[in-house]
Amino acid sequence: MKEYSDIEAKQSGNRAVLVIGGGMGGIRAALDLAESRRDVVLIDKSYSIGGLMTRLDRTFPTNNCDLCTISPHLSESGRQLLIDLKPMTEVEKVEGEAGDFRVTIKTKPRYIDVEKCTACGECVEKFPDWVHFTPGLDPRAPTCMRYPQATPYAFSVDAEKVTDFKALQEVCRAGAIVPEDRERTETLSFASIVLATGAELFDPSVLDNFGGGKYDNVVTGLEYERIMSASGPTQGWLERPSDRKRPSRVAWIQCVGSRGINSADVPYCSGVCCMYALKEAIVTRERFAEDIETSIFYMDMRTCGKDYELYLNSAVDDYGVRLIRCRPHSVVEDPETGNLSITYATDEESCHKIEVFDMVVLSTGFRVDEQVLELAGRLGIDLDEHGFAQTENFKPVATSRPGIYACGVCESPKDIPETMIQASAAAAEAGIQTPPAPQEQEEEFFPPEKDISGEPLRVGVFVCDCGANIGGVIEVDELVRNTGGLAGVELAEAVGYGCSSESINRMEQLITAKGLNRVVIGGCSPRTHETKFQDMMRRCGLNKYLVEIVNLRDQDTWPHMDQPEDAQEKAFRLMEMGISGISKARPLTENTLPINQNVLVVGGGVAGMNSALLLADQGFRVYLVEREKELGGLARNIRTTLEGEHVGAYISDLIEKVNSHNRIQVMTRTIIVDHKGRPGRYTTGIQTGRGMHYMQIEHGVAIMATGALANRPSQYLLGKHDKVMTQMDLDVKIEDDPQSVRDMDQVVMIQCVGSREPGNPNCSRICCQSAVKNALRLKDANSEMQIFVLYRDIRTYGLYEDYYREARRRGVRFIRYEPEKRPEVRDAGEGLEVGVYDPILGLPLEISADAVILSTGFAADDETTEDLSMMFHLTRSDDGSFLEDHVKLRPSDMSVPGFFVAGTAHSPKSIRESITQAQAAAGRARSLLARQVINLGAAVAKVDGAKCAACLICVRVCPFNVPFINADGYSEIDPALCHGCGTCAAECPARAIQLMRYEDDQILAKLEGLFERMN
Amino acid sequence: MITAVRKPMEEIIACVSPYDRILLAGCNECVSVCSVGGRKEVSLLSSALQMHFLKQGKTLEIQEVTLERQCDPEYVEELVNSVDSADAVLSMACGCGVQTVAARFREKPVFPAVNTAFMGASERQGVWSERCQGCGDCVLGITGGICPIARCSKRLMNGPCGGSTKGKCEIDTDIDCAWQLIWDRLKALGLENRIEEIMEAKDWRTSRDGGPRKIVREDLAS
Amino acid sequence: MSNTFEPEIVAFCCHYCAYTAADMAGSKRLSYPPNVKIIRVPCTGKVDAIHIMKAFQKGADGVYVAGCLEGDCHFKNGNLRAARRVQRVQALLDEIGIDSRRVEMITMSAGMGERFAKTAREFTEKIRELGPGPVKAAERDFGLSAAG
Amino acid sequence: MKTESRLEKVLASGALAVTSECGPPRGARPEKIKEKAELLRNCVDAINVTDNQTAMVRMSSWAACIIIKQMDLDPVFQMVTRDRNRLAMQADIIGAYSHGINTMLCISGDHPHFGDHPMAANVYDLDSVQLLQTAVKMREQGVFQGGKDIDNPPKMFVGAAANPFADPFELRVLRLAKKVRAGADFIQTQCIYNPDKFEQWMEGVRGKGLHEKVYILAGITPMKSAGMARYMKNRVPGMDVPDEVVKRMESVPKEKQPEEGIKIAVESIDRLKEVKGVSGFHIMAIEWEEKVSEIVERSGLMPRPEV
Repeated sequence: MKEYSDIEAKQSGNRAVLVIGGGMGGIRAALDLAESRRDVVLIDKSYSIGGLMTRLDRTFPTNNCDLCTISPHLSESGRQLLIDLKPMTEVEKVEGEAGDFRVTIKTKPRYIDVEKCTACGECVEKFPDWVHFTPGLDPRAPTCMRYPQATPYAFSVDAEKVTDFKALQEVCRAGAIVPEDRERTETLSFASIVLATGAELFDPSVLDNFGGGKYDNVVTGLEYERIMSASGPTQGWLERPSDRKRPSRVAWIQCVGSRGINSADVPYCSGVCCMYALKEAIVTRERFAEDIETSIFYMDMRTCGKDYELYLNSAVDDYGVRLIRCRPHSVVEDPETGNLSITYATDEESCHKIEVFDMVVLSTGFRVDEQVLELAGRLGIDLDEHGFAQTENFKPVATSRPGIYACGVCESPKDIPETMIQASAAAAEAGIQTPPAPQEQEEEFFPPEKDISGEPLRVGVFVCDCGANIGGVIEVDELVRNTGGLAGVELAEAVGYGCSSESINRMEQLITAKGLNRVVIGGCSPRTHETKFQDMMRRCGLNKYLVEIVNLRDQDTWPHMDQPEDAQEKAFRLMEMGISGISKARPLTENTLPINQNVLVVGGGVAGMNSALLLADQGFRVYLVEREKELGGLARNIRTTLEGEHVGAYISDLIEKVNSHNRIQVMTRTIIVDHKGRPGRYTTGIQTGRGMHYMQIEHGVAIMATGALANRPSQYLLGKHDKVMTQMDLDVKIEDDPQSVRDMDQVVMIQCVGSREPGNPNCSRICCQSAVKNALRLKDANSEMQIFVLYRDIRTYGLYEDYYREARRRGVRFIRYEPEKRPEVRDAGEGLEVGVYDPILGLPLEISADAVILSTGFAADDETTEDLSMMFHLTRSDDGSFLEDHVKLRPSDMSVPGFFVAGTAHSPKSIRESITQAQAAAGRARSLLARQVINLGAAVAKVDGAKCAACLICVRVCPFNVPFINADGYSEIDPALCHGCGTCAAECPARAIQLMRYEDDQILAKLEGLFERMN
Repeated sequence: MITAVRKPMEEIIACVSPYDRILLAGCNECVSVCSVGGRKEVSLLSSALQMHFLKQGKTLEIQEVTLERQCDPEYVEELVNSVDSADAVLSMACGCGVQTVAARFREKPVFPAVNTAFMGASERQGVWSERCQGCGDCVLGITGGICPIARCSKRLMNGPCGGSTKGKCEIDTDIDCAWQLIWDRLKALGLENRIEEIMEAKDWRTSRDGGPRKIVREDLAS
Repeated sequence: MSNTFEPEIVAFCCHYCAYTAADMAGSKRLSYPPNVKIIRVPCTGKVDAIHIMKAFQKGADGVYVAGCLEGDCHFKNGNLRAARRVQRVQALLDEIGIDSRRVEMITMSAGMGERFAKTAREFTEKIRELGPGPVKAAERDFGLSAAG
Repeated sequence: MKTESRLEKVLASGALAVTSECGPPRGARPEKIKEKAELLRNCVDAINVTDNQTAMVRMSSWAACIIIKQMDLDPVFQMVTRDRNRLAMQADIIGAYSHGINTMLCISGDHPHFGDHPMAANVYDLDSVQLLQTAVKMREQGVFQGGKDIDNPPKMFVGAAANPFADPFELRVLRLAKKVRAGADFIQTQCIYNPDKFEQWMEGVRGKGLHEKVYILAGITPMKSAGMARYMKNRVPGMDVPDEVVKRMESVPKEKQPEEGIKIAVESIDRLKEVKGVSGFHIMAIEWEEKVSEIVERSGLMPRPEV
């Protein structure tokens, strides 16, 4: 593409990007960069990557088990050839500048050869103190792996403790112990650096009042996760540490170590604790026992993420989680019973109350890791007063040093989706300085495929125990024995954690050694791990469709865990099914199509423009369509951010850049009228300009950045009294008419107007910050001004908490109200009268106000998203915003391949957050475009012309109008267009159509296998 | 195309019950197209019969064969080998096919598994309707391409009877009044006056009334 | 065969909804009878009437087809076609004297783990009441085994 | 005069003709047909005898005609093309004529679907128009439809039916024209409850001058009850019963409804008398023959002219 030329100028030949930190953020960033064909070096100071999330049990709001959702990503990062993974490695120093950094990294000795170590555990068996041990609660020696699917899969030795290396070497049959292993230092050059070092969790033992680290049954949120986790110390059985009994009353205490309540606390809000406490409470009741009492002691419920408010409501309404708004004073243990009594006082009655619980969970938040502070010094980047990487609102992932980007919790406290978005954004930015690597063919990754036609059937059967998940319920060995005897089975083996690198290597060896030509894996769901095992096949030179995953875990040992015998029987039957099914499988070739390299961006607001610029800067042609007559969107009505940056200037500069960009075609006054095509090759019809001229845009990806509406509910006299206005109105007034503002003596702000209520149940996220922002600006204008903020929960999440504290310090009065007792705003001629009930004073207040400011927040642009989702077949959330593909791991991707979402079209966001997601969406789009071709899979319908009666039934029933009767007079199905639903195959009266991978004989073979012994 | 519908299982079961080994013959022509006698239906019927008899305590052997066309002796010849190992033939072809098979294998009982219905056209997926009665003297040229013989319940040749209501036939509101269709079509063609010409009493000799019909093409026949 | 009758049930589940719902049921540890064995298909639109018939012929006592909720089919209308096919099989079964309640069409969304477990329980119970299917009945009554 | 038909004479005299009908019994009960016919003596000029009406098996039309003829009354021999092929029909025409039956009506007849032998083959070797042609041809040219000479050809006064209300309406006049062209001498229409639509049809008829080529007898059927009105409206194809008529029947108590039905019949006769081109009335009092004389009386059509 010649358009590259002018970019390459500012790009050094250096392609590599350094990613520091192997947590979710780091992995996401590394994957994005690798997918967009940038070389990546991923380092982590720990001995295996995965970070915090791998220690969680399930994640809100989907309550999925994360090991299952994340491990494919981890193994993916292992697979990506462009990623060089370096555990136990840290940065020494960084020289040079953006585009040409020279980074010295130091890798600690592991004393174990990762390639050789089979994690048999013998070493720890013998010398527990010498070998690394999992921190926290996990008593499962032997393993130093934080979680079962650890990457890489190996131990590490604590050399200081080792007194006799010989002895250690003797126990290791694999000969993996390397006493002479030494620390290695190397200097590599990088174009850019992504910092994703995350943070530590607060250790509550420094607090004396809650008994953290003192009482057995007081645990941190993370420890509680481990207790519930299937891979945890109790294999997912909920028991309290003191007596291994199932607790019947569990309490959570929020903000432990955060929001500056205690001396040892950090001032900021950790942003995740409210949701994880709710999740833990819900899962406790959902999975363990309805009758376990769950109570949460909190100050403000900060459920301000996408659909989080619904999650809060269902916790209370559906799961009966009890919420107590207060600051608990102390936790005291009864030494006899190990029970714990919590002393607390609520706003309503000031007298102290005492309640007894079996178990107390301390919701501890994030702490900046001391080592990261040093690292920041070595990187030469500024940190804020809390020790988080300093960034700007309009450059949300750029640190103070050009070419170094930050994402995840090391930038500020945030949850997984936020981290994933920021990671993709950082990757997107970091990738700009580096041209993509030349396109390798997948064949280069894998050996050529063997021709197995004519070979006798040699099926290999491998059964995972998935830790306790399978092995804890059924006798894996017995299953292996029984399946070993089945027809066509060459060998059967138990492989522990089948998805672990070690087991995979073992299987690969066996496949090659025994010349297996079909493989059946008894493990977890093919939905999560199929790709992984298909890659395994390909590495063995076998077609990826010659492996069958039998879903022993999700569909046998999990649901039937309490009927082990039946589960055993069923497992065998399922294996028989899989074996006879795969026996009929044929090697299949996949269809690929080149991806159109153009980009369609829908919506010309902050998000849309940022995505457009980022992609255009990298040589892609971008079509930016905007419904309005000018660019800018909602942000045009915003003057400043909470931190005080000037939004107006930013927007006009952005618009200028976009309009003058030679690769962006801006089309205002434009609507989308039709859409067709397949992933990678879309054609979208638009009508543009005054004349509504029709034209068609060919594009490979699309970014939905259609924004949201500024909510203006007709409540509290809004629109009826000129002294009642929204925060947005006020923001403008302060800027444009300062005098009138200065003259105000008393101002009342009302929060959650039109949000968190029926019709718009979600939290608008930004209102609390805007209220605080404007309150402070009013104080600047007139320090004497009396400001009352009537709120339900103050949700100044993360670092915004500072401004909340500041506002309180400067005398802004925050008065809470319950939705049942809403404030009243009455017309008092010139001014207004506001009535509200103060729960602390316990009496109604009357406030006369010169102005009433309503925090009205956002409303989803239901009409627009509905039209577009119809046209593009996209999914939406109930509130009418666009729905992402995976709320945790793919927050900017949409369900239709090649479609991405950014900004408030996804959920309420600050400008900063919109920009971040815009960059993320652009980055994800770039990754997809970098693939050049899109894989359409192999499960397509094929017609046997000899059998076809040309009856047209397939032509008529195909939901996508693909089949046609060709010149030779029989039906033909273009594999590039076939979606692979198989409807035609099922309807064909001549049985002339087969859906590859699901051929009739394969399905019948499965049935035969299933009923083997009956026939 | 020739359309057909499967006979009630009861009837089919009655036919085959005396036998232990059945040759089930489908046809890949018309009956496949109208989803009644192709490979798919053959396997379905086979499976259904076997299960039925299994319930009766009898294992019924069924060979499934689907011929390209059962109304051509050459194709029927393909049954030669399989037919010996069967006590009877169950054909899912139209009457023509069944008879061709019966004619070829005189010593074997042959049963129809479908009722041959009519010469029809498919209106849409799964819907077929009668279009032609093979009267042997086509009047479509006069009646604007709609046949009153096949499509008027009374085969009226000179316009609609008094029962035509809102374009539908008096015997069933699902049936279009052929004469309404003809009238609309003639109007569209600007040939209204056609309707006034009396169509004389029809000579039915060319149709079935003239006795079984036969076509002999001297130029082709051997 | 043991005198206590344990039904054999085949469930054809579409990849996008029912199969995922089954996984969901598993991950939530929702228990349902192990009698249900799942065969994964891309879409219930792929489930051929003959597959259902063969399942019975091979020894199933009950079969159900589980797809996406109406209007949610990943392939537009595969689930609706499947539903009609199931009806046809039901009619055919009735004709040959096999209780048509032995086959059923069920719909659910990917998130409905509870529904998957519930329907699995209910269906199994129903079949348990209906007793052995054609093959097992023949085995019991005549010592015959299935053909085809 | 083309024929000996009394009906033809009355019509030729310019007087408004009146015909009625009676359905033969469903069994060998000659007395039944006699009773019915007797009720019509002196109040009508001719009595239609239906032919397996509504596709139900009854005493054959021509046999019943003979009985009526023997009572010295004038039957109109109805013949449907549904049940017989052209041989049988021509044979019956000759047979009937040999018994002095000189007036006939050619119709296609209801489809067997409606009757008690839905499984019967429906012949329709000829349609009504072609039967008309055949009967006229036998009279005028003295030959059979097949072309061979007839030894003393039957001279039938040949009528046909017309339904002004069936669809497509625009075809209804053309259809009449066709029957006229085929040689119809008189027309008996479907019973009329919607005079406006009938007059609209008559306009078309006059427009083509058909009223001068053929005698048109307007069909009248008195309704016994609101139930019958509803039935006719909803169930009988090609029947046009406006809502107000049904309402009117419903508006009166059950026991008064028969009287109301008669009133309506009389009123419509009075109105249709004034319509140019109407040459008489065909009163079809289904299983209610006893009321015909009253209707004729009250419509001032008595006494019937002597011809």
